[in-house]
Amino acid sequence: MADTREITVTVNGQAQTREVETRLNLADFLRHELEMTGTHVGCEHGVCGACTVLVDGAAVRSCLMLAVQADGHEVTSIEGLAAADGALHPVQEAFWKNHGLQCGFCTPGMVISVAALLRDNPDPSEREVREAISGNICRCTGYQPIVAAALDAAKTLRQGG
Amino acid sequence: MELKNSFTVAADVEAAWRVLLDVPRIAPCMPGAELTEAADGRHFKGNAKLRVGPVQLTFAGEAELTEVDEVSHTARLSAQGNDTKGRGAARAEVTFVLVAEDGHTRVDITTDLNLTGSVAQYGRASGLIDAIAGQIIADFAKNLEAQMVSEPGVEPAGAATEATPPAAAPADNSISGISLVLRALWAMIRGWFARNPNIKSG
Amino acid sequence: MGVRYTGAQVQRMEDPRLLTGHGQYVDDMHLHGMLHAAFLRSSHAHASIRAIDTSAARALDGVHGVFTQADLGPAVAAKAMSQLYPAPVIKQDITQFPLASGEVCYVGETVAVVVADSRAIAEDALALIAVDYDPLPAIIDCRRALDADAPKAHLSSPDNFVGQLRSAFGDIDAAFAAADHVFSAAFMQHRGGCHAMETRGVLARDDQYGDGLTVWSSTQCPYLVRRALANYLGEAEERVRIIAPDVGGGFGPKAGFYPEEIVIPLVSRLLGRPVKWIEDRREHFTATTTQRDQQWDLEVACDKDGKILGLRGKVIHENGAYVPYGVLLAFTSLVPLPGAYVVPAVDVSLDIVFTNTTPNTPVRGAGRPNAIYAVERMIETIARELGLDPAEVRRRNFVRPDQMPYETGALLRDGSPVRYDSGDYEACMDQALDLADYAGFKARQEAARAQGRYLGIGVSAYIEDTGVGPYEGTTVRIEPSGKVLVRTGAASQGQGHHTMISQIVADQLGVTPEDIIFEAADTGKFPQGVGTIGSRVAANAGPSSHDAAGQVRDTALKLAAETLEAAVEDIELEDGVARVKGAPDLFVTLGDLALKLAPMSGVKVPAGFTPSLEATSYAGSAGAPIANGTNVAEVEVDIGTGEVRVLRYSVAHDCGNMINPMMVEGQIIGGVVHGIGNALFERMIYDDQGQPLTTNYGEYLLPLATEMPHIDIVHQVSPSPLNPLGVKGVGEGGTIPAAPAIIAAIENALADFGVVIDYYPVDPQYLTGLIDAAGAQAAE
Amino acid sequence: MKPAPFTYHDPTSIADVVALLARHEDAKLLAGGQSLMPMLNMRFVVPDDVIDLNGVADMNGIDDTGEALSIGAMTRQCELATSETVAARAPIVQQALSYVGHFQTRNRGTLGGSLCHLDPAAELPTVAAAYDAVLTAAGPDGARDIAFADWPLAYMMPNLAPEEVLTRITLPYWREAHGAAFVEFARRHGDFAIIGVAALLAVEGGRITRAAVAVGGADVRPLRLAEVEAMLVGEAPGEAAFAEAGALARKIDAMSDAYVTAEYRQRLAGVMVERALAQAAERANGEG
Repeated sequence: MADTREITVTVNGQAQTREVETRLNLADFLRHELEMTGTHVGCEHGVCGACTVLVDGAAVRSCLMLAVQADGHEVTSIEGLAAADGALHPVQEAFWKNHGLQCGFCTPGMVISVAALLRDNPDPSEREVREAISGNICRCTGYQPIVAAALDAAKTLRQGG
Repeated sequence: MELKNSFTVAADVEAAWRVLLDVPRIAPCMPGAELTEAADGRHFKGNAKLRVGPVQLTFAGEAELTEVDEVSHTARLSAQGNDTKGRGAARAEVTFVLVAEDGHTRVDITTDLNLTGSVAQYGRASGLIDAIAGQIIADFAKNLEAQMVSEPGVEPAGAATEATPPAAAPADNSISGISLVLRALWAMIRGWFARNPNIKSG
Repeated sequence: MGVRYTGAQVQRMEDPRLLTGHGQYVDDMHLHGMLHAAFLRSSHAHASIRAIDTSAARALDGVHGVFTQADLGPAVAAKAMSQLYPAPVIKQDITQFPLASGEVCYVGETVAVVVADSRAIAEDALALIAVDYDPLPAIIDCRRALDADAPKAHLSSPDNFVGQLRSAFGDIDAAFAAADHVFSAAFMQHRGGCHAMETRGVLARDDQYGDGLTVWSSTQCPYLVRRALANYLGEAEERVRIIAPDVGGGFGPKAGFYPEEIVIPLVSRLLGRPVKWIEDRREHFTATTTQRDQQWDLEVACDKDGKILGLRGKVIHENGAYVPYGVLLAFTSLVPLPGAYVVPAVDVSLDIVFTNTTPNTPVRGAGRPNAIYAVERMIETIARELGLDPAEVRRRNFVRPDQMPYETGALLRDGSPVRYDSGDYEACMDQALDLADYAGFKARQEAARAQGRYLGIGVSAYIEDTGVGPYEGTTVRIEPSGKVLVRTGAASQGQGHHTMISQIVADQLGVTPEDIIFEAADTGKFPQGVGTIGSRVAANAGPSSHDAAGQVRDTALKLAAETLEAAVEDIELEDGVARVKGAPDLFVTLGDLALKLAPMSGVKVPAGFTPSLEATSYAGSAGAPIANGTNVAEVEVDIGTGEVRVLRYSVAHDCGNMINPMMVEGQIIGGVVHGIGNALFERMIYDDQGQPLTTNYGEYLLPLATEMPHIDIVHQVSPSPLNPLGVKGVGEGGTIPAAPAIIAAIENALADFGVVIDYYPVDPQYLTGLIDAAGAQAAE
Repeated sequence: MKPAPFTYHDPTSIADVVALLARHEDAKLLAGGQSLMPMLNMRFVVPDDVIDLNGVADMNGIDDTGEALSIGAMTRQCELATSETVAARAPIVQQALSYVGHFQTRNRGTLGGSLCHLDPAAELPTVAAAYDAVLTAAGPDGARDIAFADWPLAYMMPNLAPEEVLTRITLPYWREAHGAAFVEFARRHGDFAIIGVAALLAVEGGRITRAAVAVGGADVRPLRLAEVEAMLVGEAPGEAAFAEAGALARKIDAMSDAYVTAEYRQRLAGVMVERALAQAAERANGEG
């Protein structure tokens, strides 16, 4: 019989309880158990960064965590970044303004990583931004518009935007 | 990947040939190999372990003496097996040629070993897999020689065993003193005979 | 005419949805009763299959079916896939079976499929399938493929020769006879794979009593998939609906037709359940077509001033194990010759060969980067041998504006001549040189040399044939609500077609992009389509949406004139209404006009009008608009480690009028970074048994944010006369010139060592080898 | 690429871990998961049992014992990277960490996980080698200290018996005023190092009094260059000494793989040792 456990994970502020196979990774838990498909899976070996979510506020690869490891913890996924009324987070707004996305597949991981960066480092240099997103592969944009978006969002956030 | 090994024993070629054809007897010479079935003199079933870092492979399959030429004392053993957990397959053609040299017998072994499947598709470890496999074959030659030597009326002819595994020829290394191949050997022996060797975490 | 959207930096309509996690990619779709599939793939580069035992796999709890080719049903069991692009030049037109039938010819080829309750269980079952392979010799190195003793990629083949293409025009012998100098160069080009962040995926649902077969696929060409799948199944195209939902990047390889796009629909039909298959990243390395190697051997004839008289040579093109996609890739490797230059005589032949590796089809730029790399290498060779400034050699050879439209002598795939429609190549280069401060480089180079650092600068100029026909149609319809429905065949993988086409339609109808309902890439919603390849959408869907919206505009103006009893010339469309110029309160809404042409029972349609305020157009470009540009790369080479860092990258480009400059720049920056990946990082290697060794992203090096330079861009605009919008394509413009610019810069940095590069991607180990060899030579 | 099925255990004490290890023959320990999870997803590693260490008490924390840094095996790499204590007492650890993967992987990756996975190109084992770290393992017969020199047995095979778990890593301080540097050459930021070098130099009266040079990525294990260290002691820190050190380092034992030859690794070892020593020397006399 498959090894399963009942877990409760608070996702974007809402407690979600499911019984899951222990081999299920956190990305697939969000995408297929909760059908919150904003988090994307690009490589399943911890390099592309498309699956990046916040667990207890820390940006992590959700494909490298088992869902059972998130039991009793807080997860923030891309669906939880905008305000309740739908107003975009300053990082989302800046990505839109600076054409920081094209196909949108790396975007959830990219936006979460930039949001985590700016929370911990409100005034990063371009080099610090590029290092922070060096763990998020994008094949479409060539990164330059994303770096511009991150610096733009940093300015907005510093001005209390 | 092709490997060549040879050694000489003080025995007439017929005695050495008898040991060679006794596959159940020489199978244990291969580290990690285990014969489970010997249907007739020619067809055998068994498995062989290959450990590459944290990945423990067990190839289950069969071997066959596909060629036995009494006149030229040439024998060919073809073996192939699949990893029990589906990570790849191994295939080997081992050719033995016994040459009588003034009362002694030189045993030339040519091994053509190929790995396929996911375990063979990891570029960063490809150098290592060759070195480890090369070491296993060199080990097999040494153990085979020991078997032949223990045959009554046969002693070592004093010729050093030349093990010439291909990829990682022992690099000249005046600094750390231990060549890669020797260390791979030390690790292999320690690896095989420790109780269920296993990396504990990662 | 209202607010002008065409030409403005409009923020994209697609973004809010994608930024908040509400994209709809294939793997995001969950259908009731949906099962999951996993494929068993060949672990041998070449082998015959004696037997496949699926009994243990079928017995595993949670498995609903295990299929080999024979299990797919008698109608198709012996049926190989069809040739997508037939061409007489193909001498061995060998395509693969959806699931291998007796012989496998590359690692990754589909052998069997398991369908189960979950992907995890399906993968568990794969390990239980026993395949009795009989390994056969395999040919891996394309340069050895035509040797007499080379292993044959297929049991049935006499040799590995697929066919030969030749681009020959002008009097080549006269050119070489008259030459003051003949220089030669030989080099290998390795282009690398697709590696869109979204791997491929197929979801199929069959409803024989309802709307037939529906297939969601991460494809760039839904209509090509519909035609090929309907053809294979022997069904009417209308009963095979292909939908490309959000697609996470394509870059070429998602433009083909794959075995999984047959097998998944078939097993869904056989099991009576929706079935989803998502390619995982390791599969992507071998199951998705790619571009690997081309070996070029060229000679160039020139006069004493470096003016090119003729170009000749041979190319060996690796096609991989099968020929799924015709010879498109081989063809685009010759068409752009001779590049941006006047070359009176060309004679280059290209041999297409089989190897036991993943089939090769176009990756961003297709063969164009290869052809332009070849031409630019010969320019660099001339400059080096004659001691001329590389920019000067280009200046002396550029096609000049007064020669346009200029026919090079080469032919496009549809047989029409390659004709440079507009552009000032020399002025474009000068803009790039200014942007890069090319003049000031000598000083920068010497200052760095004083600190023991090696800087180098490299130039590359390119042309690109874009907008290949025949069409990409669009329907525009105004609804009674006043909203405008736009439907097109154009399939997007992130290029922003929704925004681009909405800008064009909004300007024609005096509405805002937000008023437009955009539907695309669904064969059930628009009758015919071609696909998104070769930077073609702007030059095809641009004109068709412009034309369709124009027809609707004309009808609306005529109807409004009648309604408002005014002359047609006095009516203007703005803010969603048709009004009499100068009499703002005399107007009728577009919605009301639409209602007049869509009445319910008992109401007449106005005379002279047909129902529904809509139009469909398949207008495109009258030929292939030729985009062009010049890139300048400045690099530093660390001669201790061999590392190359790109310090500065300048682009001057011309793709005619730009509908959305922000999105054009996005395509260029993304394209350049893809080109830098090809020049320095991306390499897929096989061992001599054909086992792929590069199967993860720790070893296949995609360009990351930290290694990329800031890319400065200046636009030149030479409107194309071939379509009313004056647009040309730009999707591949960034990728094409990157490798030649960077490699010229590396050679410039290492001029002291006399390094000549004959392979890319250039990695530090290869460079230190060249540096050490040059050093040793110098020491002798 | 989904893992094969396994039974998951989440013990809360080291004793529980040891008991589980004794009971389950084919088990893997899950620490940060940045190394094991990819191998599980790719089914390279197919254990019957996975023992999660994240809930185990007292395997975490950074203590300054006055003599050494004593670090719990489950301490996250990001915690080490931002710790004031580590910055003050062993800054080379933080330099090395800046090369380790990406901030998302360092948020989960642990010091113990990296030392047990023992990828030949990993940065932290190289630092541990330079420091002559002592690794403490817990097993059925209690704790066992292992000098780092004895830790790597072979390719990705640490000196841990099947029933043992690594619990603590101790980095003994250098008493003498010294400078330290970690440098690495990798193709991209965050990639596996082709060659990484950890160098510590104590300098007094214009002479090198103590040297430690460890090279990672060349061989299956980090290598202490004993001959280079011996040569450096007594020399004046400067280009001449470091050039000679580099030349010696080029004779290091190195392996080849599908991408990088032994010769290139040896050439790089020479270049990187020279650069690491120069940086360490600058820091030794307070310039760097």
